[in-house]
Amino acid sequence: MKLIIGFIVLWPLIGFLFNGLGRNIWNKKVIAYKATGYIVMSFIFSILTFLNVQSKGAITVHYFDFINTAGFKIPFDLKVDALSSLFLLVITGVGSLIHLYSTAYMKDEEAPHYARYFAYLNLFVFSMLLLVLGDNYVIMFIGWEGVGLCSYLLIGYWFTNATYNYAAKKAFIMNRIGDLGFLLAIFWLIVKLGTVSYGSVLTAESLAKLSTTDITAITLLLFVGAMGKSAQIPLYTWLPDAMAGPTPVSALIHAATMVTAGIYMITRSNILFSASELTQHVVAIVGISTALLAATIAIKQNDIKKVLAYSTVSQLGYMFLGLGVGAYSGAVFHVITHAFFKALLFLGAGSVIHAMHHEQDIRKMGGLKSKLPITHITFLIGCIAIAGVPPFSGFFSKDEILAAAFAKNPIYWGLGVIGAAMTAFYMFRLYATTFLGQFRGTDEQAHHLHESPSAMTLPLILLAVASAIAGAIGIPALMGGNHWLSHQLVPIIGETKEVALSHSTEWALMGASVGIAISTLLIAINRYKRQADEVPQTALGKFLYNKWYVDELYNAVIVQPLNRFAGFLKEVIEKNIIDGAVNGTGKIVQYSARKIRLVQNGQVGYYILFIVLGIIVLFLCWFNDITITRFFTNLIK
Amino acid sequence: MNTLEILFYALSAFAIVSAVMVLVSKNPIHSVLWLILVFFAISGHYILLNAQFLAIVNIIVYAGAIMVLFLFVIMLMNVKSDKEPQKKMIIKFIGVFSGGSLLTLLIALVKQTTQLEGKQVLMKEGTIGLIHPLGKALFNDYVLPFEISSVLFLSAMVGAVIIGKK
Amino acid sequence: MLLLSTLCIPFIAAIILLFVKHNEKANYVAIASSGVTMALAFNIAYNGAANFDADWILSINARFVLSVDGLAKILVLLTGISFPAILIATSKNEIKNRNQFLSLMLFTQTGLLGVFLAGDALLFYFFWELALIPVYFLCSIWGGEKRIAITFKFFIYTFLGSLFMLIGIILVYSNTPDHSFLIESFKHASLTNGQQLAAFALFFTAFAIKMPIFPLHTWQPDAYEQSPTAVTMVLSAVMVKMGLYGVIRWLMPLFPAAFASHEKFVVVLSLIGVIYASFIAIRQDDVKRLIAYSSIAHIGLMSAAIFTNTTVGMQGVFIQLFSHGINVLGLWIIADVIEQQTGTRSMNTLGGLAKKQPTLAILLVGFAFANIALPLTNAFVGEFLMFNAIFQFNPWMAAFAGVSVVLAAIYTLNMVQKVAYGNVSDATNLMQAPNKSAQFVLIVLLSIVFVTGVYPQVLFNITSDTLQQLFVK
Amino acid sequence: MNAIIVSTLLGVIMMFVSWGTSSQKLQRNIGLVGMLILIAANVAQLNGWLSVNFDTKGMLAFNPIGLFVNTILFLITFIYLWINGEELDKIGKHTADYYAIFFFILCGVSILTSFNNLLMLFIGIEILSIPLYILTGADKKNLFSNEASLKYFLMGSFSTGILLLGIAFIYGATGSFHLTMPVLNPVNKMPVQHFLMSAGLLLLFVSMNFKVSAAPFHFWTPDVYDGAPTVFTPFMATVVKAAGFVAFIKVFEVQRIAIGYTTWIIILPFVIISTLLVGNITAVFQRSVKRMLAYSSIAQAGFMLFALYGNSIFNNEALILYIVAYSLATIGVFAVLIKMKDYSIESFNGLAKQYPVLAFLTTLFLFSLAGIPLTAGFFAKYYMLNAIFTAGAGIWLLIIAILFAAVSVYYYFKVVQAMYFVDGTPAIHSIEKNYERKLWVIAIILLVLGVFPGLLFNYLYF
Amino acid sequence: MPIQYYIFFCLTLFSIGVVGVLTRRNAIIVFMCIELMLNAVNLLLVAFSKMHNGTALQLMPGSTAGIDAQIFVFFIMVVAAAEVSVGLAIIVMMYRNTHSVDINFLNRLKN
Repeated sequence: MKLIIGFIVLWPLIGFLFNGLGRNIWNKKVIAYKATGYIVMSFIFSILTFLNVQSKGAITVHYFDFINTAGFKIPFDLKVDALSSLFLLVITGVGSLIHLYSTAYMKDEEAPHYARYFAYLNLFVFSMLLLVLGDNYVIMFIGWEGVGLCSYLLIGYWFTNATYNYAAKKAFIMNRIGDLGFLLAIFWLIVKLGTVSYGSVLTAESLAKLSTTDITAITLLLFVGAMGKSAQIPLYTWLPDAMAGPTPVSALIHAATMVTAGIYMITRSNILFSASELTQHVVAIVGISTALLAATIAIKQNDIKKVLAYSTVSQLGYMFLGLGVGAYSGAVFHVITHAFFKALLFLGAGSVIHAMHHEQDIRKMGGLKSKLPITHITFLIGCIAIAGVPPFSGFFSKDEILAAAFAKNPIYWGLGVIGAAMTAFYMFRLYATTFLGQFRGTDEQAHHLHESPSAMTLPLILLAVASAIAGAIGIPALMGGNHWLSHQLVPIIGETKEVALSHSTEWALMGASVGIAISTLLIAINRYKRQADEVPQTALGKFLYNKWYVDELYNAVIVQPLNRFAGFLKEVIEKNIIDGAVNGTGKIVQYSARKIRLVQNGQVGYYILFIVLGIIVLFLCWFNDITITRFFTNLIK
Repeated sequence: MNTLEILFYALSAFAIVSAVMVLVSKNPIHSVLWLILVFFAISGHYILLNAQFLAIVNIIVYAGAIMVLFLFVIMLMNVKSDKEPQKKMIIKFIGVFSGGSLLTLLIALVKQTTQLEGKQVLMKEGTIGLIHPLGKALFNDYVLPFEISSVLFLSAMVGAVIIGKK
Repeated sequence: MLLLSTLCIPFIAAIILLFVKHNEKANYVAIASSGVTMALAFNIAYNGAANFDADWILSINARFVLSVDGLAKILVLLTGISFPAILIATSKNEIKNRNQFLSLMLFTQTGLLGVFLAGDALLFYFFWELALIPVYFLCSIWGGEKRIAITFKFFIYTFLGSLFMLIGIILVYSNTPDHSFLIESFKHASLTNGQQLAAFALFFTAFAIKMPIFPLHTWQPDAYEQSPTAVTMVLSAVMVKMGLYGVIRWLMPLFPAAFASHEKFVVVLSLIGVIYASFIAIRQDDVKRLIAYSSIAHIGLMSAAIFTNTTVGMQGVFIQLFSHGINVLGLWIIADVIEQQTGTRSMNTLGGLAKKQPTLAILLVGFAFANIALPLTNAFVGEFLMFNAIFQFNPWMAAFAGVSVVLAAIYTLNMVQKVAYGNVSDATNLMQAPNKSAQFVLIVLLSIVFVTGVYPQVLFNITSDTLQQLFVK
Repeated sequence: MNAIIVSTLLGVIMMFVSWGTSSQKLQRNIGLVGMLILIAANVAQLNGWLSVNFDTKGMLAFNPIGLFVNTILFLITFIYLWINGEELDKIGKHTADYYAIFFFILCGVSILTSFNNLLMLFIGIEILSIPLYILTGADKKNLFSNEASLKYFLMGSFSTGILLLGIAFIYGATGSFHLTMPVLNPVNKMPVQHFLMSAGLLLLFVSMNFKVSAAPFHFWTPDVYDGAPTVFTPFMATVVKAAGFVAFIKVFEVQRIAIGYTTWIIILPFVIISTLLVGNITAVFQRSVKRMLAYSSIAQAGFMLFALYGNSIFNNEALILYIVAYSLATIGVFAVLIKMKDYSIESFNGLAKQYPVLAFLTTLFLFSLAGIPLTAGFFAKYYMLNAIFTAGAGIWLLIIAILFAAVSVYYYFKVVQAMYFVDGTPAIHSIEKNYERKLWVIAIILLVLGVFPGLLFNYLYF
Repeated sequence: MPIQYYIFFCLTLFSIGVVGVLTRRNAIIVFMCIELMLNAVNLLLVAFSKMHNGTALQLMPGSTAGIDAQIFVFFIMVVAAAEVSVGLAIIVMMYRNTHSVDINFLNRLKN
């Protein structure tokens, strides 16, 4: 077992080294096969592990001591339990599909860069696996920063483009801010508990050791980390920009896996979070407000990937809402389903973009329904799934979260439903403008329009199926299902408290949300199936179109002032004050030199006069023996 | 007030006056002559103190040899009295002032010296000033310095040669 | 004996070099000697070495004592590794009178090794200065256009600092029971509180200037910028460690009371320096200055960690002493290759390195991320432990210092972006065939970065024993 | 005793050599041989092999330290003459006479290292000074030389006046010229407060300060060192000054308590600090290396004055080491300087290119003056600081000292920079290998003492 | 005759000498003033010698205490003579070159 688990992590690493070092050696075929093959391998191993966990329960394996010194040690342990094994499947599964997809999508790149791309991708999978498999927060943190690195590298994959690099940098730095919080939380744990292994931290007795302030602080700091990684307010702005990366990357990293790391981390440490009322409220509020904010923005975006990006942010908001209201299983459920349908949507978008020769503006599309049948169908399924229309997967997961939210506080539910409605609206706005109506692009684009190769469509189909049926793993008791997932997660999150709602209310809520969702999506369809919407004129429209001017705000309030501050330090403090003091001393010496030497004026008369005066001074010194010497002796003694 | 005291005061006054004259007289030659008078006065003091040997030597060496040497040199360069420029008044004043303050300091200090209270100087008695004991002392205890001072003269001689030779 | 030979080999080689006029031969001699030194250094680090003890100056009872503890081992190892690396990496550079250059370099190495090995205060001071003087000449002769004034400032600054230390040595020496300079008898010196405070201040001034700690740092960026890069490497990879070494080996054990009473002061000072330097680094356009300021920030963090006076922090520092040396060395070598080939250090005129020389760009990215302490690089281990220590010391300070983590990311990525990415600029276009020897060194260093980053125990094992001794109170 | 007699005899002999032979080379060699004889004679007495002794009636008292200093100073003089021999000939036609004068001066030196009576102090100082007036003025056609010698003479004799007044006061107080222990108050073991005595000692202090050119009595130094023929300056700045210091210490190591300890620890730091200040600060601005060295010699004197701070074996060690380090380095630097066409710093530009060895040697000498490790100068300074600290000086004094040491680095290194880092053609006369070899001797001594300063004292103890 | 009187008198002469040195510009006069100082000291020494001699005689008749001061004076005269010879030689040399003995013109060496 130890080996298998080890190799789940190692395969992608091998792939990374293989492609990274051999980037000038192998031809694209080899690269593609190897890269995908390694991920598939670790997918297979993951399945084995999963089954093993199913049968035998959680496993922790120790490899070596990462840090073992000065009385505290951080072992390099990996742990597979229900939660991580699920994530394993998602990561490696979706991962391998996306690798497959990429082989075709990236085929225009020349070999070395092709290799680089897959190397990054493999490295990402490696770090992600480390993140979910680590048995303590430090290993998690290693993966945590690792994925950040890979997302940086992949967003900036086309490195000659300055804006892409800027986006990459932005992503990394914002993640870093979050990571700082995470790091501080880890230190706090170390100081209080002396260990960071889940096994010893996430237990009742260690919980007892911590005061409420400790718990609140730790959880909040952890949440800051999650904010960064999972693009929550206020650290969400990097994710839309991250769409600069190749589309498969957006699908894998910025939709399916990396961005859900925050959810994984919080679910992992749910004991802590449940113990702090305050934090839960914060999480919930941040989550829901992110969901709404992103949704409103998504309504007015015209870049196909931007829309998806904001919808991702919004969906992540839902997950955090779920976490905030204690519906951990719901959150995880949504993670899984979202992984499927959002990956699907991105890949679909990718296929569209591929067909449109890297045209991303939906206003120049339209009527692709006939040209790209498979893409169209799968995309539609994705949209329905995300819109939360039964019986597609999105419905179940979202509904579970909403139900829990209602139980916690109806306002959450209300907002959630509004968000759901907007989701349905912008998704179908996107769908309609892209696939319905007639084609609005240039003729030669129209001439080249064609369905993508099978390497791209196959993942689409598989993911479509998955996002259609994935709901099955969490059919609520209400519908006669026995929520398999929540039973799965019992060892992690304990028995889900029975949602204290009568069935009738549940049905009512469900109906309401579904009804609203469907009606809005219909509105969206017939509003946009004819024409795309123009550059907005209304104030509100502009406001949304410009993403609430958040980037501008950050720039004005944070970036510029800091920049100016740095400039002030460099130009004024450093140059004039600190260095000035040093040089000033030298100047003083030279000045006094110029003055003192004038005493030596060449006149014997003066010299002798000075001698006489010197004698007088000495005598005076000695006369005032009594007075002066007291002073000096005190000085010397 | 016996004759000794009278002599003492007279000589002192005379010495001081002529010393001052050395400073104030414009013409260098006059200064030399005044200085010679000072030396005479001092020799007079020596005689008062019954140090005849020193008195004679003082007359011979200083008033005789040294001062004549000065005189020669001055005449040799015949520095005109009117030619000699004066220092600025302020400088002079500072000079006088600092000299005066030095004097006051020293005097104040001597006044404070308790050990000197009532110490008398032996006038016109005592034999130590005479040639006989001096000679004894010089060639017994002080023979080494006496010899070594010859080195001084030798070096001075060499020096004079080096400097003086064209 | 081993220690003595470690000291002598570079010294003798330096003297020989003065008479080897031929450039290539000179290179071989220098590299060979530094290679042997490295081998010995490894031997010392992992097998230890017996003390060397001989009479030196009887009249004041100063002895020629060489000894190693874990700390010294780490630094000797660093010195041993960095010198061949530097010499090989810069072996292609255009240097007039190469043999004199190399010989001075090796003299510097002698001085550095001496500082780390000396077990006698006077000897320590002696080598302390000896390490400085060759650097003065190296910088002033082979440096940039403003070299003379800048190097002179650097020299006077550090020289004055070390003179303070000299007074401190006199102060302690005259209070030692057996009037000797041995570190043991220094530890047992009977000092009144006032004296201890004074001595602490005197020693600390010297070390603080050397490290340097804000606000005594202004000599450093200029010196780094103006000196030939090979020397800059020595300065920032090894020489700044002298200050930290001094603090741990001499300041801490000698004046525990004064040390304890000044922890907060120094920690705060250092952390201010960290943030300050990071901010300034953001605004730098010159690659060398940027690295210089980032190095100031890192050093500041280390000194802060030392003064938290915690085992964890100290362990972190031990690791970081080594790691920072390796990382900054890598960065300098890259900067040097770029400057050599493009003739400029201004980041705005660079760009597109990844297209022109992919390998170098990859190495640059690697070291850049090591510089910002990404996990699984060596720096992470050290910084993790050090931040941990600062957090134990005072959470708020840790949070404050943590800002530097973000700032480091900002300026380092700025550099990477401007140098490596974007379209190929005219300057970058001038780059010819990649500098193989430099790349070889870089690859070796990078592998060290990752090996020690993934399995830091290799370094922990060296220092663990010293750590215990340091904290048996 | 040997030294005094032999040096006198040699002096006399040299006076007549110039009649015997007109070949300057021969005269020079006779002089050098004479030096060797002198050294041998002194060493003979130091080791008690052979010494002419008769009752000096307490005028002189010979102790190992004094004789040892004698030896050192003679050796330094020998090296000085050995290196500067040719240059000496260039000043007038009086080689033999110069040697005679040197021997007379050395006679004065050996008196000053062994006097036990203020009369001998007086005579010794005069024997030391009067020939120097002459040497300063030896370059007769050179107005600077003349001016220097006249200034030196006037101020020198003025300070003699002060010295004599001081001696008179002391005599008035004690009734004797011998350096006896001052009368102690039986109660508190402190000397009885005797104002006349103290005043006398103060005046003595002043004139001794004048001789060792300590501020504010230093004014003659820069002008005289600058104006005097370059070949003589190092001798004045080293041997003579060193002798002055030895005499200074001999007087005050016993008598200082008679001034009153508290007074002492006011006036001495006052003098020391002002000396360091004037010397170092003023040297910073000089363009002429010769004049810069003159000021630096004032600064070094300030450092040597520390030896008076306390009286312990450390002080003597420190002073001896300092004398050796400082004298040799100064002689070395001047030996290079004398080869320069003009003495401006610019004339050193690019010396390292043309004469690498010479440049290296000069650097070494300057390092020693600046007190950089590996040279004797470092240990000289170290011993000095250590000595005064043991003598109970406050740290503040040490800090002031090192601050000025740092300043001194500033101006010494200006020359180094000129030689190494500034391009240009040095304004220097051609140097033959032999000359460099001679300088190597100094350099090696400095280096050896810079690593093993103990060698110097082992002679004293073992 | 009390010793103070002699001391005061000698000090006065001495100070006059000092003042002369400070106020006159003619090198020779300056030198003469210095000689004046020396003479003042001589007289002071003799006075002291007689003082000590006086006190000694009261204890033990025929004592020659204080004689050394007079010897000292003798030596001072000797030295003074030597000094004068050299000094005047220097002054003459100076005069040869500059045709002046004005010390205010001795300012080629300065700063």
